[in-house]
Amino acid sequence: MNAAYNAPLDAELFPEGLSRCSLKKFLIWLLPVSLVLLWGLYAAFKVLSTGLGVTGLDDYFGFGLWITFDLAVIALGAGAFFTGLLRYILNIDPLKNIINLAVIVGFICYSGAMLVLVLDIGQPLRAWFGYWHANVHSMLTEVIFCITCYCIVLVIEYIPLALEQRQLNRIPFLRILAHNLHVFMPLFAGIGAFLSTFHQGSLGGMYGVMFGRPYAFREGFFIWPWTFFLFVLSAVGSGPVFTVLVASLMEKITGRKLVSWEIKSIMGKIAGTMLCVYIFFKFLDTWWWIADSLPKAGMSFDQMFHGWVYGKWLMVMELFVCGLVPCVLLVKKSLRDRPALFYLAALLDCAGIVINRYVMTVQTLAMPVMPFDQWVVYTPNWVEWAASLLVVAYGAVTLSFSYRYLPVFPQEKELNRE
Amino acid sequence: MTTELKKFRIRWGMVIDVDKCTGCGACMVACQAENNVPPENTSNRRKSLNWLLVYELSNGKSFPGHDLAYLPRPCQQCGTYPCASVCPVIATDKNEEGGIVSQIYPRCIGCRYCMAACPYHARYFNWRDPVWPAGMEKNLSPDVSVRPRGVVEKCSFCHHRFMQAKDKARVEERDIFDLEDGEYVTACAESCPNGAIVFGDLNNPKHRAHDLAASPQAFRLLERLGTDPQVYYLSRREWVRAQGDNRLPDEGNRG
Amino acid sequence: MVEKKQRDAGFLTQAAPFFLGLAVALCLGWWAFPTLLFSEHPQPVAFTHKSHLEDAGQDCADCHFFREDGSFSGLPSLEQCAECHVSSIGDSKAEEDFVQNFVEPERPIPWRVHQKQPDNVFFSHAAHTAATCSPCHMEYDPDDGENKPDALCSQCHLSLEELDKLPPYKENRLTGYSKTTMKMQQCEACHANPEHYGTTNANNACYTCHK
Amino acid sequence: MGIDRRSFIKFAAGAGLGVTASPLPWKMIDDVAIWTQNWPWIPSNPKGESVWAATTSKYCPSACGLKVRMVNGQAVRAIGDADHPLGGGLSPLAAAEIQMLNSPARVKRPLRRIADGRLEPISWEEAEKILLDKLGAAGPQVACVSGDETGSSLGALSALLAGRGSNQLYVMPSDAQAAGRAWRLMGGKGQVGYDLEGSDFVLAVGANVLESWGTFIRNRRVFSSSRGEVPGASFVYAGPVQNQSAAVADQWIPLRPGSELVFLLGLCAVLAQQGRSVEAGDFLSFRDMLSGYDPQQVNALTEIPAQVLQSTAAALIRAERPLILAGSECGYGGGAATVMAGLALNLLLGGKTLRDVLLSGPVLPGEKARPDIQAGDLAAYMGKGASPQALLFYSANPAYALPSPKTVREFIQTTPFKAAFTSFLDETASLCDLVLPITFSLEGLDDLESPYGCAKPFYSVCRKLVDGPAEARPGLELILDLSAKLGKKLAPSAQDVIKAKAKALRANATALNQGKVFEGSVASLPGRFTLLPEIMRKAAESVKNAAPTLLAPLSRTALGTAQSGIPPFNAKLIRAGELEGNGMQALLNRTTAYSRGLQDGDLVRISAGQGEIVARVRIFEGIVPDALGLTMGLGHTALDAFSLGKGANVADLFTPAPEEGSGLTVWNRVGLTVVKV
Repeated sequence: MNAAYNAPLDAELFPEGLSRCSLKKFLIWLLPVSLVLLWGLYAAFKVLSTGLGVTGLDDYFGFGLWITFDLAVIALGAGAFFTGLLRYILNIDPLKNIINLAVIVGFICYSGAMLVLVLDIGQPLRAWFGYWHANVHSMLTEVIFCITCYCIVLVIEYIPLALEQRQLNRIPFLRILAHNLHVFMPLFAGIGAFLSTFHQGSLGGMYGVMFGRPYAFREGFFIWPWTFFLFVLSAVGSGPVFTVLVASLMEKITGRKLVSWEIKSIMGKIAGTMLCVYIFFKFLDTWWWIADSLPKAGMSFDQMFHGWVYGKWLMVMELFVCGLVPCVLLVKKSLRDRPALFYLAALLDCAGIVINRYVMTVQTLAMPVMPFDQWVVYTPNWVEWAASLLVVAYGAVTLSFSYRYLPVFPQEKELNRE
Repeated sequence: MTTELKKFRIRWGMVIDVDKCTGCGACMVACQAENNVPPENTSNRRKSLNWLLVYELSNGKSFPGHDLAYLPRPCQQCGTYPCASVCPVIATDKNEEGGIVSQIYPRCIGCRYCMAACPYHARYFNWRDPVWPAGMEKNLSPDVSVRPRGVVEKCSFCHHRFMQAKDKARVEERDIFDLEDGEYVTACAESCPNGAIVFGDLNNPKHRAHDLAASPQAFRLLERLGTDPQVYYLSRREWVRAQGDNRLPDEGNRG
Repeated sequence: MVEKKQRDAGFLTQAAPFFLGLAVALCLGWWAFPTLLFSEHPQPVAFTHKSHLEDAGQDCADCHFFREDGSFSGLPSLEQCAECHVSSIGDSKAEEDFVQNFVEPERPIPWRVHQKQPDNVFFSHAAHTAATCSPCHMEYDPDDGENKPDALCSQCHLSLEELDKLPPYKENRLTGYSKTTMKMQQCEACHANPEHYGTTNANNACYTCHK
Repeated sequence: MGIDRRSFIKFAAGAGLGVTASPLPWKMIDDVAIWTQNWPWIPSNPKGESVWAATTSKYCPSACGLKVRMVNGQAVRAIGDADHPLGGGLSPLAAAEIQMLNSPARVKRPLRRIADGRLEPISWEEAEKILLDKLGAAGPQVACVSGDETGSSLGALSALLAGRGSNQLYVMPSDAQAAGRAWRLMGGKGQVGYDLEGSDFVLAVGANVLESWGTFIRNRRVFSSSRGEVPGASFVYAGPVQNQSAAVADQWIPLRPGSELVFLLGLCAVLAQQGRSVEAGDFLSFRDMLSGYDPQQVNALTEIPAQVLQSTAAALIRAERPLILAGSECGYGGGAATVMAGLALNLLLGGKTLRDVLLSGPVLPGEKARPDIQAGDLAAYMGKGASPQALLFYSANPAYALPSPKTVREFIQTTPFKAAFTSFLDETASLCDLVLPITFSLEGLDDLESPYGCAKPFYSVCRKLVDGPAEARPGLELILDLSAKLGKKLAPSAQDVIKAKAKALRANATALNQGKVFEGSVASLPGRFTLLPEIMRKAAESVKNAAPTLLAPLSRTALGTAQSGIPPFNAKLIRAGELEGNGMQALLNRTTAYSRGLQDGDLVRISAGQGEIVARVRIFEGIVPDALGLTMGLGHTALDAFSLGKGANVADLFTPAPEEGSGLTVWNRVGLTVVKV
């Protein structure tokens, strides 16, 4: 391809046969994102240099926005492992058209979550104790192991895609490496699926085992409380549509078609099906919680809610509006095929999972367990928001570069024939 | 997943008589001084370290039927601990003879999972580096290490005093697991002029705490969650005992 | 043959930078780094155990003894030293310096303790006595004439009693730890040994050693 | 040979492998983690032998016994002393006493006010010169206020003033002062003492007996022993707020603020009606006076149910050795009449638990006895507004603690020369021209004799245990030195004063200097008393015209003394019911609040006399109707960050008025105007 006069300066780096916006436009887009990034880095610096006293966290809310954010992005990043599982292990071929994006989103979510965790723990320089002095009885140990391992798996999955960059791909060694990694991808997808299932589960298990916290505590199977399974199911019930939402957002921003409707619809169907399974068990779980677990702790259902901030509306939203409704919209083909309803369902689905992670984190801690204690309200401060937005901005940057320079969407050329 | 109950020959425990506590706070100050908990000038009560915290309880009635009580809350040193089982790095454990839940500051990574798991709010995080007003660090106690920012801490039943009492017994060639009543007491118990806090081995019939814990007026906080605390409370007031645990309206008072 | 040799030579030349890097890094990591990590400090007083034990006929326990409260007097206080050294009793320069720099201005001696443990460690000397260890470890028996009386102490401490000159104290520049002090792993050599549980009261619980 | 990219990469690869295969990264990872547990900016524990010394707290108003632990010459911990007659545990102040040695509010060197109004450090020589010059010039026109009632410094100050030809020595007002006046008027010789240990029924009227009244640590030890397996004495508290004493008392009798006197007279009336009498010349007129206080009349005056009065009286009669303690919640300003009525009630019940505690008396030339000094009325003196030429403050903070501090501040400011001998830079010191640092508890030789409330003569020498700030001087020593320099030698040294005291009390000075305390024997009560019913009657008259909303101050020992402010360690003891954020909380019960159109959380402006406080309404059901509870000890405008900017000073609302009959200035019935902001 000969360089056209009007081609952007960095056109040589673009994926083969695809056009991209001008470098100037690209940089203008990166500017606000970088500002958010810098703001987040400043917050991170504050936290690391002076301690967590600068955050809105306190002794009642040892977990707050950050943990909610972590759990949410990890759930939504589940699109990576689940799509990988379906694509490489179960050989659902059409998913190859979105698997790259799923991997990148997964990578961003997991690396971002780890970044936030580094800020969230009080002694980041001791983080390796999680391996060296591991307590095998702790759900968090399982989380630490699986998240770090899975993050490495995601890096390995991301590498071959990065190596497909046009200039890099010219180097024989890298080309061969990329190819070989591709061959092994099913193996990594399998490892990834295993690791991911476990830590999605143990993130839920983290809450379910807290028998001192009636809001979160659940009985379960063997060493795993029911929340273990619910978290896995809810993650696979929302991750795929989150990937679709990201793809659609990218389409909106770039003005180009990236993934065919058919693929989106398949992803929606998968998520919808899993969401149905999840919601079924979630209702069962909630019923058992109300009928058995809470009375055993001497507490009533009404005691679990307080005022507006911790009102029952959250539960209605989570279970019905953001649970049952997207189930119906995604499973029923006629509804799913109407883009407006599809996107609505996808958004509700993701929102429901975020609400779930939020109440499991914050409401669990806000609820007074000692009868003479009181409900307390948690408000995250700017440091927590900035650090969370840091991850969002980091994700935007990673996606922007990946899209601009890597062949992320196999269908792109075909869908944008001029 | 639940934690198994660990059994020890000695069970250090506290029996706190709520009917004797005037809420003066001497125990809280003594605790801070003994355990090198830094003073804090913050109006945010949820961010200040209180290994021992005195709660004010009300019977909820209007004047003149109103009654109030003060309830000091140290770490409950649960037999079935919600906290230590969740620690990813074994920075907290319940292992030594005596059954005190340990907290090891150089091991703690500050994830705060234990704080989330503890229903008593007995665990505190060092949100900032500890600071004493200039010169006051000279008055630090020699017995308890000063914690840096970023780690969780909690009441240790003044465990260092157990170490010291054992050393004294060793030098005197006595059995370190059969200390006399009062040979090892916590700073709070020692400071209370009202004698509201009695500390001793709950398993040792020679210790006062042993008998007091068996009193019909004794109760523990949130017993039905199954935490099996080593801290007992006493009150002859029915409403105070009722506030020790959650009960559904149809369960009566001692559900 | 020649070709192969050339190829070998070519390989060696080509790989030379790699091995150079490897060698430099290994030297750095195994020699320079461990040396640079520690700073060296002399003791503030040129104390000799030998002359105190042999010439003055003192006993270890004259300075290193248990207090009534069960704590261990690891180092004598200045007052104890001053019981004899209120003014110079010998003619050594070291003693003269000591009297001048510490006894007269009543300045406590800033000893550098080789076995210094961090604040978060509670070491009970009372628990680690011959009474605890000797029943099984005969070599720690102080009554056994064939063994040196400090056999138990030297399990952890440097043997200084025969030295005329104190070895320098090495401190980790980063952590502030003494180079010769024990780390938890060494404590666990005994504490994590299940054979110790029934016979001694040693156990490996966190609160056995931490404060 | 140039280094191309390729060989550099190879070199780097080799180096990477080599470093990984060396201890460097692994040791670093480990050492960095170890570094985090030994961060150099985190203070380290002291190491060394523990030395213990027994003493008596000069900081805690209860004068409790302390065992002080010292390591390397630094005090590290104070614990209670069960062998001490006034000890057996710690108050929240005694527990923080060690830390107060290094309080940020300490005065560490002499300070002088300069032209622009700031205080600047000067040397002791300069300070002494200024002080001697000014005192010399003032002649007899010098007055002094002391905040230490129990130390020999009080007598020494009186002797110093006597040398100048002045008798204007005042103590800060206190319950002790009111009781002293009452006891003297009724015929007592020394100081009234209360045999709590020997009592089987303790009725505390107004006196927050388990928190702040008298020797409260000892009171609490007695309370503790009464709750043993064998039930001991009953404790009943009568007062406006369900305070610390009420929380554990066997019974709380709600009383409207200021109606303590009428309640006591009502009890006296029931007893007198049952034929009880007192060996007193004016008993008959007392009995006649009581006829105006039968249960119905008391009920009409104070809304105390007649049945409560009857049953309380019955309980007192049933008891073998009842004891009535009358005092004020805030510890001062309660007046003499209430104490007199309390004493009269005790006498009607046989007075078996009352004691006459004899004091050591003057040992220095020109020294006045403590009761004589206590007879002075500081609030009245400062209220009159005729300033002396020179004013000295010794460990006293009237600018914070006296009623209507504004008047007090004006009084101080109009005095040409004022100097403070103080350990803390408090509100009063901040107004002075010269601030002289004196040692705090444990830092210098001091003593403590028979605090108010104790049952037997008590004396303790508070030894110097640790070094204070280099330039702080022991107060007693300083007074002696000053007097000598002004031309009147009182005693060669503080130790001589203590020896003289010990001799006067027939105590063993050597033992005292080793930390042992002295307890004297009990003197018999006077054979005949005077009841002075007229004083009580007049004082009780004022109950009739009470304001619609009355102030109920709440005492909280943890919040420090007026001089020290809130100890740093105690800042976190402040409860939500006392301060929310830094805003003052006003306790009202629901009925009271609703009848005034107020709701929980409303911001209100509370005013009385010249004073005004803004606070937030907090519904609290443990307070009588028509009363508003405010916590004392807050609202400092000096000292350190732990005291500054927190809430408001309740003393701002105190409106002093002379008590009818006794003439003592009181502020026990403060009417409030409450307006929603």
